[in-house]
Amino acid sequence: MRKQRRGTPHAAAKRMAGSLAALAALATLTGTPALAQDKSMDEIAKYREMLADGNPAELIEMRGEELWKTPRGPKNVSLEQCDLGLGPGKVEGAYAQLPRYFADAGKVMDVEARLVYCMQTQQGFSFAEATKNWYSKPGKESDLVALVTWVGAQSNGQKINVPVKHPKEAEMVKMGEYIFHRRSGPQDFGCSVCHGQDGVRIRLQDLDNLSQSKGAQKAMRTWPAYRVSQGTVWTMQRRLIDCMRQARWPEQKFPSDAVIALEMYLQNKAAGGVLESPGIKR
Amino acid sequence: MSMNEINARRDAMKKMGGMGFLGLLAAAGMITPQMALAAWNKGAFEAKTLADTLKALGAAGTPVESKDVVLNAPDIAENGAVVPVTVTSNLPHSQQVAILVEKNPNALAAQFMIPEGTEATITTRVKMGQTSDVFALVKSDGKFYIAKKEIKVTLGGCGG
Amino acid sequence: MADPMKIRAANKDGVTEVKILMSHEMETGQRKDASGAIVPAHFISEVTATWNGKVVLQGEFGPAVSKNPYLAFKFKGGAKGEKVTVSWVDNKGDKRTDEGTIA
Amino acid sequence: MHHHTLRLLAAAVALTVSSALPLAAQAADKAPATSAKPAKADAVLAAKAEKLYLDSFDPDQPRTHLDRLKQDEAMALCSQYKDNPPPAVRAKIEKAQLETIRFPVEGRLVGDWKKGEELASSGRGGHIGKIQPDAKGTPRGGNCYACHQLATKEVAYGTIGPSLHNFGKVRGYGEDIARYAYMKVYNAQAFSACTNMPRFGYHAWLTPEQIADIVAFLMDPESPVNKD
Repeated sequence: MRKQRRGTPHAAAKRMAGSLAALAALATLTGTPALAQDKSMDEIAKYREMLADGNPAELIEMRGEELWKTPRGPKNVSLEQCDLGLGPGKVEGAYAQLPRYFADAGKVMDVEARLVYCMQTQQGFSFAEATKNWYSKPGKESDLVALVTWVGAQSNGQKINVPVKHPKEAEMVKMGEYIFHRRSGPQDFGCSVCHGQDGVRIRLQDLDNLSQSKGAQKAMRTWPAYRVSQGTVWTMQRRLIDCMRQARWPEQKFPSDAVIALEMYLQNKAAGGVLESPGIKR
Repeated sequence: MSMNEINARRDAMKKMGGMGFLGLLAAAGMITPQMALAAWNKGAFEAKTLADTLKALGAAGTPVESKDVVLNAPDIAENGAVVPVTVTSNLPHSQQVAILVEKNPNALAAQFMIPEGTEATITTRVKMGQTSDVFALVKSDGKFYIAKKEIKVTLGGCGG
Repeated sequence: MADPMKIRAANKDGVTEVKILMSHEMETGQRKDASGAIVPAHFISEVTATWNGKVVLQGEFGPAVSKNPYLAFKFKGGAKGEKVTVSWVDNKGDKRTDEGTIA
Repeated sequence: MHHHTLRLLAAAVALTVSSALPLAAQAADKAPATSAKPAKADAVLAAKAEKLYLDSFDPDQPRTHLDRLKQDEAMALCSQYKDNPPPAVRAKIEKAQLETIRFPVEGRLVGDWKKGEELASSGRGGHIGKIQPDAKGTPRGGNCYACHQLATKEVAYGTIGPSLHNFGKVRGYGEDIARYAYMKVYNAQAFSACTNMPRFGYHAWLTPEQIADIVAFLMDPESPVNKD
């Protein structure tokens, strides 16, 4: 059961509440629904446990490895010399330290932005070509997602450790925090509405408090992830862009600096969380 | 023979003429010709109702509910596109295992032939269009036995 | 050609457990695309696993098996280093064979 | 009904829900604001972040879509104070929000609970963009179950908001409670500045009549909310 905080009601409200006959029925509110809720959550836990045994993301990871090693693009070279932050060609542990500042590009990039950059600068793809299939659709798997899945898996077991050394990295963390708390749209949403408190869920899905280290670690450890509801892998960009769609906001560009700022904020909060990548979830 | 060779050889054989898939396996020396006689049970997979499906599987009438058939699945699936199911039969000589979802457009999701030496425990994942009873059907010594479980399919996430 | 499978096989106390992930869309034939047209059914219909030339499992799938099918089972026998071969064919005649090494 | 009385009623109604957060305390559960007023450096960063944010949206979409990023005063203040404004700001927001509330033309605050149940169950409508928009003409739902327990037959309910099971049964089926429920759904920030709950009537996400249907789902003695 989640812990609940009781606020301090106004004294006047207390007096008035005492006079409400409805108080007599208080007892009926506790008990059975809570038990039913626990049972539902146990079964959801069982569902997730049974899924964990075979993660189709591994199929996409295999494809990603091949794409990384295969010469492609107008220059017909592989991505094996792409620098993901730890030096050219060093992939192991790179995802755990992204997003980060890249001096050659002069900006903070996440894994996707960096892969797009390498596809442009090393393989000779145009920006439009490198980004046109940035997410997977039914019947059409994205090459970029496959690459991210493989790169992510090369940090499996590593601690999230995003650098905040460069001033632009520190600034992106703060801008991410600003965006996290920004509310707008026809439902008054902001990231914080669903992800700013402990121990709550939407429908049957637990919502992590992403403004705190523990919640951010729990959330960020398991991406990229195979989403059974989508039948494919989602990256963090895809996850966040869909959160924005669910918030009824307009659509982001890809790659999106606002999303990268959010990732920077969240990865920073999640520092020390051990990656279990790729994950599998609803 | 490497897998690429097998795939290449199969492609080549396909060009040469329409041998069935199992025929190709037989030609590749993987299975004996007798085993290659089995074919996809169109009638069972395309049957609409549970009763018609059972009939097409040769299990007409009411199969006996048995405690020796165990259907392990969660009570609630967070998403109907992927519902994990494990069927275990503790009956002797279990030859055939099938998974049926009553409220799907076609009830039969999958069936398996269990050769001697293979345990009658199969795990796979099925789609469910809505909350439904799910059945595990087992053929043991020529007779059919069944186990049933309701699995709730819930709306997840933001619900949009 | 179809994408490769991922096959894991491990022997414990004389029993080999096999876990297979297949890369396949498993279209039901009921989904509509963006233009409203029905996407035709496309699914793996038969799966066969062999070890030492012996069939250890034979399965038939309908379109209600989930996308990127997962299949796990156990058979008696199998030794470290031996191969388990898995083949599938789908309703359009596409097919794939891969093997896994028993650990 | 006066604002003062409503506040008291809101707090009292909240008090009777022992298994849930008192409404007014929801916002206080969030990360506390670091300071009452942001420093100058913060304001500079906020302006920069705002620009980065707005520039990140695909400009190739209808103006009406991009307008959804505009903030009214309540949104701007809630963002600035991370949903935990100081008392004076809180009071200012609540006063202004109370004034936005409009009632159904026919004056009926308790509509059809069956329609209300449908609205409470549906999270569809209003999704825009190219990736996964709603089909044209998809009716907007209230999606109450995303955050609240209502009828117990629906197991997939959220807990961001308090349980509303037995809403009418516990609080009584009186006019005052119905009026409070209507106003709360119409504009929750009239009672609790910066609450998580959307302002369904204020944004015209739901019509006054639809809100009355939701009130019926909460308040009709025959509704499964009060029967099961």
